[in-house]
Amino acid sequence: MALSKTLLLAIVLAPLFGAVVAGLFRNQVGRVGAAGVTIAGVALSCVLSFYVLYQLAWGGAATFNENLYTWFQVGHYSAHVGFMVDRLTAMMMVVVTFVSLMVHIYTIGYMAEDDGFQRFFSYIALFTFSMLMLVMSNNFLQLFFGWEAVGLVSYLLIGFWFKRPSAIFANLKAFLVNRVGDFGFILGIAGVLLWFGSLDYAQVFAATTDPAAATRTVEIFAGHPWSVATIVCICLFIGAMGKSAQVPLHVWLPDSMEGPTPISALIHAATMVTAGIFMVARMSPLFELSETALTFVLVIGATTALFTGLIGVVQNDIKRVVAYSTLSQLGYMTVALGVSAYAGGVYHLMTHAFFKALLFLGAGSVIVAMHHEQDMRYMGGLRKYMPITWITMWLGSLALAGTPGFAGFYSKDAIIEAVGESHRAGASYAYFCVMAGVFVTALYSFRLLYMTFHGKERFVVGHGKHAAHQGNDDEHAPQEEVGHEPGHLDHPPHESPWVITLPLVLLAIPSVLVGWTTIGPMLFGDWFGAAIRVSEHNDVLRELGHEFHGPLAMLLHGFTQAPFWLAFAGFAVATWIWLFNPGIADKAKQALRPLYNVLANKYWVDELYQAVFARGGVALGRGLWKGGDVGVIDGALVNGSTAAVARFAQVVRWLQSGYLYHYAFAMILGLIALLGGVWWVTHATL
Amino acid sequence: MADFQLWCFYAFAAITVGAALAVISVRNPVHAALCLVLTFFSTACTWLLADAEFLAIALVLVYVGAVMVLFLFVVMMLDLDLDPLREGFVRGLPFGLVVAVVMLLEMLALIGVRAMQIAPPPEAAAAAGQSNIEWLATALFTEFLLPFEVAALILTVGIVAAIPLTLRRRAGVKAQDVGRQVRTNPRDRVRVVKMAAVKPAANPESTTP
Amino acid sequence: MITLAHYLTLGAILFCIAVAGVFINRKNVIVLLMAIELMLLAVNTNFIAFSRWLGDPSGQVFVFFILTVAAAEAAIGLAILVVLFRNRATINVTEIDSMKG
Amino acid sequence: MHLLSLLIWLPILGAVAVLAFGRQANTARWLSLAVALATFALSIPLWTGYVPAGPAMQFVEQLAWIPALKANYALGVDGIAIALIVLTTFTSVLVVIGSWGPIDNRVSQYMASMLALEGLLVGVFAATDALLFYVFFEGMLIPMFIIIGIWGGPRRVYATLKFFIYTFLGSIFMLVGLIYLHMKTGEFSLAAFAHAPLSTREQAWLFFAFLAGFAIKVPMWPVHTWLPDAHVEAPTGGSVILAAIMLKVGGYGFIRFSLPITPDASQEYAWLVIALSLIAVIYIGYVALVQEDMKKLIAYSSVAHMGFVTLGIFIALALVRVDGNPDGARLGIQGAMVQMISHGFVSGALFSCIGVMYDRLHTRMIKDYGGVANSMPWFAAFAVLFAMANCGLPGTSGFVGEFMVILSAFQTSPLVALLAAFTLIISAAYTLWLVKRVIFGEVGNDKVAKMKDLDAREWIVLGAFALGVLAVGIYPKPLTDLMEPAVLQIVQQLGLAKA
Repeated sequence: MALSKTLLLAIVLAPLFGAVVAGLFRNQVGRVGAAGVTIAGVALSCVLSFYVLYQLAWGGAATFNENLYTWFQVGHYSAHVGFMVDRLTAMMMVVVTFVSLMVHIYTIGYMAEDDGFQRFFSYIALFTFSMLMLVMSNNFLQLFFGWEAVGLVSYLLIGFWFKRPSAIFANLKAFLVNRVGDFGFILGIAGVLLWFGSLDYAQVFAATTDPAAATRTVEIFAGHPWSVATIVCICLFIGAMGKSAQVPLHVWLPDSMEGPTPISALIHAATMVTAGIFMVARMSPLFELSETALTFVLVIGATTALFTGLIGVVQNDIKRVVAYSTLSQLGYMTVALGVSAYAGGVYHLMTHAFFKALLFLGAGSVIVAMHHEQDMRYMGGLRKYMPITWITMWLGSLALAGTPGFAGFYSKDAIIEAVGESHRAGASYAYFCVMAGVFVTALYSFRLLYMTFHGKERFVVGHGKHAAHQGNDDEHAPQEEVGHEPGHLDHPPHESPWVITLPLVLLAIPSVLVGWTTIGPMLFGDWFGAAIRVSEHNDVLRELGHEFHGPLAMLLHGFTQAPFWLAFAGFAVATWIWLFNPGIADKAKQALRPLYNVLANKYWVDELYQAVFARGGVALGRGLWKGGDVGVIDGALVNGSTAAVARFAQVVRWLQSGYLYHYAFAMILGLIALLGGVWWVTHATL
Repeated sequence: MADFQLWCFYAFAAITVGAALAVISVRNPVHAALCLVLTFFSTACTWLLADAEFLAIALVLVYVGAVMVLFLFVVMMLDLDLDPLREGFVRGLPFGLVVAVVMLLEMLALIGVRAMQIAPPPEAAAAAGQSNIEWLATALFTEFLLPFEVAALILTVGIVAAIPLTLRRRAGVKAQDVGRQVRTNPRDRVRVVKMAAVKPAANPESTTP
Repeated sequence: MITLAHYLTLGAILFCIAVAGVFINRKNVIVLLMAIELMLLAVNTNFIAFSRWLGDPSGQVFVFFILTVAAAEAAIGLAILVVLFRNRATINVTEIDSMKG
Repeated sequence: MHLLSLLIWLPILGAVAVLAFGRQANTARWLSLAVALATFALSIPLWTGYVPAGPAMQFVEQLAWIPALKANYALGVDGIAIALIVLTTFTSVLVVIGSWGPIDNRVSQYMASMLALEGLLVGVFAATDALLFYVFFEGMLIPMFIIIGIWGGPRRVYATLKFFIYTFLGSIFMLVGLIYLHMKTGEFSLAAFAHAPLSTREQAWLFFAFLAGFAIKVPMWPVHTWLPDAHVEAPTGGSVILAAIMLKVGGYGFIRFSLPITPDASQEYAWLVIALSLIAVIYIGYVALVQEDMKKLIAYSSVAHMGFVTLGIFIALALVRVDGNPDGARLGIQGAMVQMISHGFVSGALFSCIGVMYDRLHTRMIKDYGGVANSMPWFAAFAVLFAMANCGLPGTSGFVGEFMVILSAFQTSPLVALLAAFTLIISAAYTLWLVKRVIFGEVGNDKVAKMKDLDAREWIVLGAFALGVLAVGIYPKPLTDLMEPAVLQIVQQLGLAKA
């Protein structure tokens, strides 16, 4: 059965409708109305997305590709708005709408006491709309629209609590760093137009089969022909680096944790940040044309995977640990893209979306229980207060660490194997990074679990000093109360309400099971069909597919492989240090002080950017303004010419004595001169 | 006959020049104005010799009759202190003479006095069988009609402009203004005020001494 | 026989006398105005002479206009003079320099 | 039907009527609103009645004006002019509404100046006779001079003089060029100018004469310094008209004069204009970043955005003549035009926003604000929307023009496109930094806390701008289709060498 345009429009527009109602009529619909209308919209989208997936996978529906309307048409250049839905898109739609629905439900509980309740629902529904526009696009223009729109919503949501200076700093930073990526992205799009004369996926991908396409060159600086394929792909990937927070454009993601936790789960873990991965997978026909660009992707991804993970080990803020783990996992996905294992990247994207959303929402649950205390040093022993959160977090962490059988195991192992198979330049570096990354992942994951749920309670309950403060808590409930000392709780922590735990449970299920059930068709089968195109000699996944004998065999095989033992080592070290010998951590910190400083300061990248780009930009601007505009142009040229005229006038004004007879003299002298001149001329010529 | 005209011309020209010199050199402005009258008059005579009868008469009538009388009137009306006005007369004299002489020489050189010893052609008006006035009027009222009208306009504007320039209203002049007297209205003079009737309050404290 | 040169010379002499008058009477506005009238007279004489010698009425028409404008100028000039004297109690040109730049 | 004449003279006569009958402030306001609305309503048939397949110039009117010079009162519009005329009449209505409360002295004179300005601006866009164009071009300086000079801020005298002399200086050169062309052709019709054979040397002189006139108007770097001063001193309505429409006259002039009359010289010196445009985008972007006065910041951002207009227009020459890619050139010119229309909406809206804040606190300094979103949530929503449009976010009009120009530039020179694309970063930096400091954050001071949210009139103004911004951003095709025949004709003309 074919997919209809109406159906797809309904999927996209239902969340938008919810967003508009909740946003513009927030006072009319109230809290319940806003939550209801957006959840209904997203739920409808979700159900329909599952239906679309079902139709494409089992119902035999063909790929949908149709334009809705023409955006502009100038000569043979045109841009449209339209949908292309194949299995890759359908998978993304399901992930996006499902996680979004979970987050919507979770938000009812998490934001219950916040003033901006309706605004928040409006934003996340708007985000769902934007993300769907991004993944369902059939052309580069709409891709860019969705790309920037999710950036906008991310900006608004990071700065949701706009009174916090740190939040509005973080959202500005996030938007600007993303803009650096978009800068490359828009050039990449312009390059695609130069290369193929079209912005339409179908036409562009059809044209890539032309052998001339790969060898075309362009001269950016006269006399130096560069490969168009490489330039375009690197430009596009710069866009992905911004959105998917790859080194060196990763700096915004940890700061984005200033936003409320639900959006950290939805936007900064599960969906938006994976848009870059999705985009590169979508553009696989282009990337396959440039070995150089893929190497670039590989090296960037590998660097991100290892080095951001390392930072996670020394973080104390529970959300930041998860954020760095997200960075690291995004690096894994990018590595997969870099070795042409696009399906592997996308597959990890999907499993990661489930377990990372779970981890974030779990972290959020902990934060709610701790009255918005995020520092793990003041937690510990929470397992007996909040068992559901504890168990689901464990499941999520096991999946993250790649424990055989869990979803993360299948996707991550496949990536590592694929890197091992690849012969691309930089593959050995990448292989080292991803292997080391496995150890690091396990280390910070279990560190988080132990510090939060196990060990001694490091908080104090029943602090009387602020008891009176409870009454007007509503005004700024989610923020840290002024004067609240860390680690002091007014009430003992307790398990969160069902609207919070239900999404945790619902997300835990796919975190455990989704790998087992889907690895066969998605990774080694022909699930993605024509959506992902890999050249014959690059196809590492097909190589792996020869050795793949079902998920169970892979599971058993996994126990004999290095990644498992590395992960186990990480688990063991974490257990030893943070569960049994909490003092060792501090001793290690003392012993490895320089290393610790490097990690705790995040390699000083933030400071560098702050100094060079932020302060440097302001200084440059001030110099150009005061020196160029005010000094040279206005001072010397504009006002300078006025001053020159004035000075000249000062000199000649004495001629205007005001005495009539002076003027008369002047006239007569002029007359004499004139007569003399005429006389001289007539007699000289005669 | 021709020589008689020439001698007449010399005589009128001499009087003209002499009177003109007197205009610029006499102490008293009244005398200067009278000398100017003489200059105009004798110049009019030379114009007659050039067969410009109408303009000669017009010069006498308009200038001598109207403009110069105006000059005299103004000069006499203003109570002038003449001494400061004569200052610098002697100082300016040499320079003025030099300038005037240089200019005269230049002009004469340009005129080419010797080269222009041309006898007058037969008079155009007589040749056309017209009087000088007809001859002039034909040109004035056909070819130069628009400038003529403009000239009339200029004169009108001149008259109108001269009046407000010199008009002034003195403060404190005691004179009847009949128009104002007629326009008066009793309502402007007497104001009838309506007031609420107020009973004197029976104030025991004020009544007690 | 009167020639063109006679008239032109007379005009030139009159004009130069007027110029000299402007120079030596630089303080007395009334005499200055008279000198200007003299200049106009010199110019008129030239016009009439040329009109006669060229047989063209335009010269005389011009004289007519000059007389008109000169009359107007005299009227306005004297009016200004009267106002000036009334306001400053002097017609001394050296004391009138409000147009100084 | 003399629709164009009506559009020009109705506001001007309306201005006279407002002066005559507007002794009461409210009478003046309602009368001006009626005139502005009527003019806007009359401009709609221009768009609907335009026949894309028809002749280049439509709604033509012609009357002998100065027969001795063969100068005619000749009017006519193509798609480009229609778009700008509708923008003018639309913005004028909003300016009248927006000035309702803030202007409270000499209301009738203010409104009359605005209406007169509207009529003259329509005249500039509708004139097909160079002398008539010039008269309107200069004439519109007068009402603007009055508006800034009377209702302006403390340094208004300096600002008006600078504004006037700067623009006047440029247009004098243009006048000389026009007179030269008149001597060549014997008439003043633009069509005749376009077909006049001109040597390369003549074209070069004329090109620079036009450049002087229009570059100052746009304004391009380095002759832009009048704009920030004029904006800072102008009242809100004046700033809106200045940014939204008057700057467009410069871009329009390049398209109407420089390209058709001096194509060879334009090609020869396109590098110069492109370089200046790129400097405008980057240099001015940095300058905007450090401004302390909100109006100055937006004024500098206007200069940067107008850089895209000149870039789009002049990149077309290389595309047509060197690369033989006329479609790319059309994309560039379309991009420039859409950018002009969009900038009309966005800058008008941003200046209106600043006006809304200024009416409450009587300061434009960034440091006097902070956390406005707390007391004015609806205003904050609008402000963020317009700020995003200013950064060129897709879905808003600001994106369309920049996108098209970057696409077009990349077709001939990726390096130019690369430098132009810097705007993505810089414009976001200065705009959002402004938003951060003014809109977001803790309430800056007690005065901010007491600010009242938008009233009905401000709602109408900002809402109308928002509709324009979103409509062009989401569905620009009607706009580009309207202008397409005119752009096509210009590009075809560019293909033919004149010398």
